[in-house]
Amino acid sequence: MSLPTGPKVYATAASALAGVVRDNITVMSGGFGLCGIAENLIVALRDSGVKGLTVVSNNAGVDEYGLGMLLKTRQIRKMISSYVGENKEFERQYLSGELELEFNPQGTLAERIRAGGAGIWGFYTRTGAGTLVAEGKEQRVVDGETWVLEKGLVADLSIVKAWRGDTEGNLIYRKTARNFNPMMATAGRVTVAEVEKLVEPGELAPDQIHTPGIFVQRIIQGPAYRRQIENRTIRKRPAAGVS
Amino acid sequence: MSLPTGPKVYATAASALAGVVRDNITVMSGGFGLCGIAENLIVALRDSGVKGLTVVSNNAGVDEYGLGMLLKTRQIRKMISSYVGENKEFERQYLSGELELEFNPQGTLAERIRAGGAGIWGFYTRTGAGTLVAEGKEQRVVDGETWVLEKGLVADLSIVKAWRGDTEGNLIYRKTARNFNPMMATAGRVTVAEVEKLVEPGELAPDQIHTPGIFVQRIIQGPAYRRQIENRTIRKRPAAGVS
Amino acid sequence: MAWSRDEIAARAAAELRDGYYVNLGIGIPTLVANFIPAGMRVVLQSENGMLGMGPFPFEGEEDPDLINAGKQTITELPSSSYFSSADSFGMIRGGHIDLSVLGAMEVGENGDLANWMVPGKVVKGMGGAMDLVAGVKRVVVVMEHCSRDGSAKFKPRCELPLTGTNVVDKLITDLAIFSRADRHSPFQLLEMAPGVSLDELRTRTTARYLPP
Amino acid sequence: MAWSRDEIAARAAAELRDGYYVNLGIGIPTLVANFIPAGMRVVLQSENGMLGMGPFPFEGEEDPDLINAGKQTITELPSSSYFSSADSFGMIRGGHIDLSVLGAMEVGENGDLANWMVPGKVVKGMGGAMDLVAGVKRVVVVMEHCSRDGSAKFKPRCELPLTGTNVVDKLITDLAIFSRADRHSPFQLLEMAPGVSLDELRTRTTARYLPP
Repeated sequence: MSLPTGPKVYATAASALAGVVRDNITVMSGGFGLCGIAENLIVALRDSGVKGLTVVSNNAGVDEYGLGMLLKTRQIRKMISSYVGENKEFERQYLSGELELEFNPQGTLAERIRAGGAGIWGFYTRTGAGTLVAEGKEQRVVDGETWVLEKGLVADLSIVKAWRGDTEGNLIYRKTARNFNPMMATAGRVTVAEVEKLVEPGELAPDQIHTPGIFVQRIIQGPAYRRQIENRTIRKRPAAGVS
Repeated sequence: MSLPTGPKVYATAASALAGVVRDNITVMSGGFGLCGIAENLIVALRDSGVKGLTVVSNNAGVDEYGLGMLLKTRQIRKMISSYVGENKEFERQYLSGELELEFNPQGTLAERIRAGGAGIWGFYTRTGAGTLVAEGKEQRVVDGETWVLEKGLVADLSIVKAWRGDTEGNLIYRKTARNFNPMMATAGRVTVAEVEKLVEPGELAPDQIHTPGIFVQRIIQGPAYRRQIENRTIRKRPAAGVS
Repeated sequence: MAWSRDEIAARAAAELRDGYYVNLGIGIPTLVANFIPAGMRVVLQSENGMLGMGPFPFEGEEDPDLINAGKQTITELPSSSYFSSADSFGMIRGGHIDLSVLGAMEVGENGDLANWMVPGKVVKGMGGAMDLVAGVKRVVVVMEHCSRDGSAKFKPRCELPLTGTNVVDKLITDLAIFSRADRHSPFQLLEMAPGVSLDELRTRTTARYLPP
Repeated sequence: MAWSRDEIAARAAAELRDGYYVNLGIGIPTLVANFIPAGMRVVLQSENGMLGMGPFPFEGEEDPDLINAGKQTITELPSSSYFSSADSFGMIRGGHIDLSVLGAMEVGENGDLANWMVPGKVVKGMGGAMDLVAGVKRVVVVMEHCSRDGSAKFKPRCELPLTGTNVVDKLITDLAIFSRADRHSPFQLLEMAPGVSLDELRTRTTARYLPP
């Protein structure tokens, strides 16, 4: 069965990154924890051998998976994140000074990315006022309330993962795998999307598209998805019985 | 056939506005032109007899329909809009000084409403730099680019119109009738939604909801919809023939 | 012989490139859609909240929920998508639209544009024009070369209130086409309508521009 | 006898009201969901991008695309909706969430909260905590009353880097509950765990508070 084709469609993750990936660029990487990460594109990014990356991602993956793979190979110079608690190699590199780290409150990070994609140079938020996060940033007091100026973020490359995509680049995410992907798709000078299933235009309902194709320059259908669970939590089934 | 019920569900547009509508409040009214306007709630607003309204709406309706009805009865003191070209009564009141008017570029208006709903005090946009719109506003020059500070907008009441809604207040819009409705739903201290069809929770797919129910305090199923077309434009059918 | 509205639109359509996302204003700009070369993939954006505008509907197939920024009934395509006006202007302001074709009242030789307000006349509002010129990568203006009283509209500086400063990349009138290499460069005359002489153009234009 | 984690959670659950939209932090706050009174309509928000969190899944029904802010597998309800993290924090920052229950390392008598960083130790990041305390209408903190070395955690001023200033409305520890009328008022002791005396509480608390 052959895949749908089109000018935006690439055959492999490696070919979709070719010509875009260069040392020392800034990459936005979608996902929250391991949920909704562009797993095939991250592997291709590692295999490209690129170095000195600044990566904008809410988290840093785990040791053997997701962005953790790029940390292990020391391809990342700096992370802009909100929480990186799940990664031992991260900790080691950070403590040894090999890795630079900029923490942003999660909502501020999400909004900075949205602002970058939407042509907003900066915005004022209450978040972080009076904390370390506000140090060195412009602040203003309005009616007794302190607002911190945060600036829009853009990237040379955004890699995002969706559930379905069409050859025009229209994307639909599934459940909480949406997370940071929609904003990052808007904030990459080049955005590469990987989808579980690539379809022809017309197969996605126009009212249900989360990311319009204008934001996606290249798209692949991922060859396989591990969709690893970080924190499997279950409850007991009620005891079987006559209902 | 009885309608679904719930704590947010009201029987009529009048009852859904009761206790919220007061003289001199600010009302956001969804829609673009006559497309996606809360037609039943606008009628109920008129019939409430409320006066001195500040109305935030991209347009001002036409003479006999939409917000034009509230202009005719002189219930509006001030409009915050981007384009009001379709309304003669508007023109008359504005020229006579009865009506105050604040023009915002359409994108700035949309973003100010989003900011208001999202806890953003203000943001910097290029739009309007060097024009009348920027006069009296803070501006900053960064790398030769001028950015204008625009402030978030909130309202005492937002009235929005959706295609489907459930009793929890989750909304789905249809086609370009979405327009200003989603942001306005977030920026009203009280948001009242009217929908063409009200359904039980579970009938709307969670991935397809445009406005989560948290933003909607009251909801009605509109008794009828005119869905008037402002600018009917058609093309000729190709001549019938043997194909 | 001056170019007709359709001829102006056809010349604006020469700006289109395969894969472009384009926003067309009301009036002559709307006509540009009729001149998209066959086989070229161009996606039309409507700033109220749609990508992938289709043609006007057949009679009886109008949908009140489906209009363009001129409030005209339109149709959708298989590739269409809808979004809020906030997302739509994020797209515009964020520089994601390749080309905007707009009408004008005046264009300054410095690239300033005035197209929304005449002091003393009823002001209808700027709509999305200020956002479009501030955000879209390339802005092409189409207009009649002179106003009805014969006065120049392409002039040293706009006298009407501005829509944007230094935003026009190309100007197509019924008499001529002017373009500039970038927003630091002056306009250059590119082409004239048949029968229009350099002298005639000079007398109808107060803006300075480079010769062809 | 100090309250157990479950007892603390149950006391935090007394803050819930019918129709509330609530965000629960990781740890004891998560347990609050187990104490929602029967018949009360409470909608749980997960800041990664979901409203209407259901319970943990049965074994074999875990969905990798459906996790909460603690990265735990969860389930959806008929009324659930999903949205981006930008929209989710718009909801939080915009004051649309009624109640947030969070853990803490320190609480100041002025309502300051510290719960994300210990200088000299590995910093994992603040996640969404700063946004939650800045935006949610009412913030309830649950924590052990003292640190492991016995030192007070409810103190005149936080010594650790802050998560937010003047943001705590109520403090529930294993020993006592403190509340204040508004963010201009001091905390007042409301209730003590069985067997805890006023004197004992004073010795384990350096913050000033009003008597019951």
